[in-house]
Amino acid sequence: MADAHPHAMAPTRPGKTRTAPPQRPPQFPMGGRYLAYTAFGWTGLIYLLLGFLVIEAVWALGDGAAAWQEQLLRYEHPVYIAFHVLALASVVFVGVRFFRLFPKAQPPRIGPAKPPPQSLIHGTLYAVWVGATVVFGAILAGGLF
Amino acid sequence: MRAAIAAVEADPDISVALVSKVYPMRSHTVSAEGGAAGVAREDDSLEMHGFDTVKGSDFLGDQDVIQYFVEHAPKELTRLEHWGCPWSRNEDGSVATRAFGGMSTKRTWYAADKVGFHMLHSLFQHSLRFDRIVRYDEQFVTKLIVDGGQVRGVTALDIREGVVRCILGRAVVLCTGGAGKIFPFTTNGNIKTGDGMALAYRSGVPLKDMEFVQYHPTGLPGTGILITEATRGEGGHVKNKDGERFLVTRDYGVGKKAELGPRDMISRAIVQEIEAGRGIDSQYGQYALLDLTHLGEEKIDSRLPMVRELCKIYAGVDPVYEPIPIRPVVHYMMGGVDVDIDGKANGVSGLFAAGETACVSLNGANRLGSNSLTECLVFGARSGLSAVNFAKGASAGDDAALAKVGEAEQGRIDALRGKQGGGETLAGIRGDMQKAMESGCGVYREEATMQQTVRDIAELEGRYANLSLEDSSKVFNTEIVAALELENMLDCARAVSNSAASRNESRGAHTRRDATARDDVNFLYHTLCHFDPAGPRLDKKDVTLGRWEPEERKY
Amino acid sequence: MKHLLLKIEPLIWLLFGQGILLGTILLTGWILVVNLGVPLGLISDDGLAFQRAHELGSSLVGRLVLAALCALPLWKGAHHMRHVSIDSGGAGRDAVVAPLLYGVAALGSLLAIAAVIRL
Amino acid sequence: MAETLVKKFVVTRFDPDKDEAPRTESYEVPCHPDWKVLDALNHIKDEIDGSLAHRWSCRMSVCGSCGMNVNGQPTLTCKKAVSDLPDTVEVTPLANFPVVRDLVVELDGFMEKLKSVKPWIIRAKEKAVEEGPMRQSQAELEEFKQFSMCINCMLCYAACPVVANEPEFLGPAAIALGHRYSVDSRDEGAAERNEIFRGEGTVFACSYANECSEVCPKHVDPAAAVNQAKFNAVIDWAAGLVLPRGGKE
Ligand SMILES: Cc1cc2nc3c(=O)[nH]c(=O)nc-3n(C[C@H](O)[C@H](O)[C@H](O)COP(=O)(O)OP(=O)(O)OC[C@H]3O[C@@H](n4cnc5c(N)ncnc54)[C@H](O)[C@@H]3O)c2cc1C
Ligand code: SF4
Ligand code: F3S
Ligand code: FES
Repeated sequence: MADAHPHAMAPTRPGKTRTAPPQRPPQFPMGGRYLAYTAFGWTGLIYLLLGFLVIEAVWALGDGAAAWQEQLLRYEHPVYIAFHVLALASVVFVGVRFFRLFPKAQPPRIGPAKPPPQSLIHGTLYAVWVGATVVFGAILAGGLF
Repeated sequence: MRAAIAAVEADPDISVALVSKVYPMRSHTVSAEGGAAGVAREDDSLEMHGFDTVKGSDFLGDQDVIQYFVEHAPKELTRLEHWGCPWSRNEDGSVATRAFGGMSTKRTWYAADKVGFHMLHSLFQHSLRFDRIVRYDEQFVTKLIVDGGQVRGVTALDIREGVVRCILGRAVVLCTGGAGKIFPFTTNGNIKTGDGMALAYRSGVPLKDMEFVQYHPTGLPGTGILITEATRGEGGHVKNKDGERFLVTRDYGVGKKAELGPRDMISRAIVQEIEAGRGIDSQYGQYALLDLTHLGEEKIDSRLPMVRELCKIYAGVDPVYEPIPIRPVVHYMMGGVDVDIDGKANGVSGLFAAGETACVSLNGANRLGSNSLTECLVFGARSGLSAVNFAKGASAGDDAALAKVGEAEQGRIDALRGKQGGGETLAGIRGDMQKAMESGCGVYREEATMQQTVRDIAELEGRYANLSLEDSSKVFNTEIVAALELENMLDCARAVSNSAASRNESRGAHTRRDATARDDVNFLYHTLCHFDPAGPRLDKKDVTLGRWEPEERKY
Repeated sequence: MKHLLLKIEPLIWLLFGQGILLGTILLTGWILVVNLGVPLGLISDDGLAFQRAHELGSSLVGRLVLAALCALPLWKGAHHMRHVSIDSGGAGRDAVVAPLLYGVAALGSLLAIAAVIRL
Repeated sequence: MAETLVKKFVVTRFDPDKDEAPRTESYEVPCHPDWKVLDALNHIKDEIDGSLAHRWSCRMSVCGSCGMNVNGQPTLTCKKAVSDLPDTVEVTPLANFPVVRDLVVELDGFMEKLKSVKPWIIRAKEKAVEEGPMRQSQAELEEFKQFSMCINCMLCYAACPVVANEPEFLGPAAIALGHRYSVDSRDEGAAERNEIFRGEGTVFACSYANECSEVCPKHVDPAAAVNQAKFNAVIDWAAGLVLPRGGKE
């Protein structure tokens, strides 16, 4: 079992008796509920890559028709496909987890304004997510505009 | 804690040591559920609160104290409101009040059903803002340092390090809580071992009215966890095994108040019902029922959420659907360190006490529910101020000489640590003491069993000398703390049993089968119990009467 | 450095939050169509024909959406990777890791802006 | 008398006087079916091994002393029934805290952190008692009520991965209690606390693991508090950029 940071929760002036070092939560990082948390953190890496991939695509779009076509072709490579399946899974996972946790992080009041009830925020978030995906997807796929 | 804040606010130059054997937010006030009394409503008055308290005390409360108390109660509660206590509210934003046993109208301030918890945490968090309140957490006070009739400080065992320190000061305020742990079946937590009472007692301050031990009618069988009186304040019904509301259908002296009668009377009623064969059997003895099912889920969840949670966890019962099993349980010590209205202890100068450990004679023979939290505030503040005033005029002691006391205490405790004795165990002595107390000083008392208890406790003190301990470590030795607590509890138990045996009448919580009437001619006095190496010595003190003359207590 | 980091922490957190919120919402559609649907031949590639794509992308709204799509996930990623680093016992190296990660995200954001301006 | 369940309790022991490092000891305990884990520990202390050290008091889950890790989960031992546990029960001190002895952990670090968030009502001008209680609607009360339920049991600290790795982190309960006052309609100290919350190791260190709320026995939902505090600190910061508060900074 790994130790936590040796100074975790230590007072600035330690007591006179010797203490045993703090242990970190026994199931951390891969056991029990922590697994989801750890995975959530690692999606960061995927988002980083995704960000740069989109930049690459936009860059290609700026370079002209040939570059753009080439870019689209490259996406057919199995490695890209595999990565993007993983990426889709992460994005959905992030969405589900985050939208579940997000509403309660709303302060009970921002100045005079009060937020709507949590269930409403929940519903709206998921609806917006699905709706935006459909609309945005449709635009990209050529169904709209 | 209230005393410490009052003191630092009163004088910008002083500093206060706040010594506690646990972190302050663990103090047992945290468990109080129901509420704190103070006049708040238009239709209420100070007189009514005063009279209710006097009557509740069975005319053994000192009326000047009660007068002061009811006047200051609303002020102290308001002050706590300003310090952030989350009192429950009425529609219009004013503080809400609820009905409580023995109170003639709704005057109990509440914060759902976690009143003590919120009060304690508000006070504690407020106290953090004062740097001049220096906390000594997890330090167990073992002795008052008394020199020439004046208290000079305390010696405290640092539980963490195992060393004894002298904490010197010009005045000492004891706020160490009650002693419910001398009984087997109690609402009190593990830390309520009457330490303050024993400390003062051994320093020569008498303990007053120790025979009055309050039984709360509604504790969960088995654990003794309290189901607050607020359940009845909100409209709960007490029933027997036939589902009969016996407080209404039979005459137990509570009259029209029914479930809102005072605690001593309802406890007696329940015991009588059980004895008449109308209780329900269980492995923890017989019990009665507290029915909340007619209140509905919504009301229970908004007003009594903790009750619901406790019942589910500790009794496996959901009060929304089923009645709660209950039986009377030791709850509160009316008696304690004999102090006057300033909180000044009788006999040792510089010593003050407040809260449950003190006996200012507010509660007399029976405390009304929700008066004691307010008492902690009102008399906590007053004794804090008294202590400051005293300290200003007091001389400092001779430090070197006082340090000797600390060394002696260190020696005593080192000798106790891991002591190889005559094979008596802590749990054994404690268990026997609790059994003896229950048989002799229960809800109903009798001459013969009380005398037996007096003898049993004296014998247990002998057995204590043969105690064997197993833990020889210096660091966080909880066994040694338990041993010291046991010693204190034995002192308290002796005071309780001896005082009880001397009072040959029935008054308030002290009810005898062999002397059922109240006897104002012979027993309208406070019992004082003095420490004497040869055994407790009893004495009397007059009750301060005033506006209200004793009359029969009938509701 | 530490001081500066503390000062801009709220800003970083805002970007990170939007990275999760907007980033996730936008990325779902993007990946579904551009990275999976079309390459796998499930969706016709007419929609992504250069002419149309460029026209849409270079509109004002298009540029904004694309910039957000590029930059926000970077902040989400950088911030989370910083947490991963700390959670694996890296509080000590945070003084290096944090500026590095945020630096990457900042650089990426500049690139993203450049990319949409070039359209 | 109902039948008893015999369970094996594997308990961490550590005595700095004697032990180099924590070790474990096993006890066979005949448990009554109604018992909580705490009852079993008290049985061990009373009947088997008097040298076991653990904290407890109220045994009704309100004083917050008896938090320990039971089978890896931060738990109030007076609340967890033995009958809900497997035949072997592992009791260790709370994770993320230095261990003083056996099952007793160091709390002074938390006490300092708590104090640093100013958990008390701050007002520009204190109200006099004579003016009577302040008004507060039930709705305003609800805004902070939940966060005021914290019993300082430290279970959330034992669960939080950030506490484990970032010694500066104020942690869930302390932030929740500071935030509790900031959203109390009677308080005027939110700006001051926002300033504190933007300091090192405070709200932004939280990575919203939400573990704190999962283990909290009092449903305080500290994760909500911490993240609301983040929001408020950010809004306050943004407002400060737009209309700099003259003189104050
Ligand atoms: C379950 C329950 C419910 C209650 N409900 C109500 C109610 O609804 N309304 C009401 O008015 N009253 C109620 N009461 C009564 C009321 O809570 C108590 O009377 C009151 O809390 C006592 O407070 P205190 O400050 O005197 O003692 P405590 O809160 O017990 O504090 C004692 C302090 O002294 C310290 N201490 C003790 N001994 C030592 C030592 N040797 N060395 C160092 N420190 C020591 C302890 O560590 C602790 O900090 C209830 C009581 C219980 C048990
Ligand atoms: S927030 Fe919950 S888990 Fe944390 S200390 Fe408070 S009550 Fe315990
Ligand atoms: S578990 Fe820790 S990371 Fe944040 S949400 Fe809770 S404080
Ligand atoms: S003993 Fe008080 S919370 Fe468990």
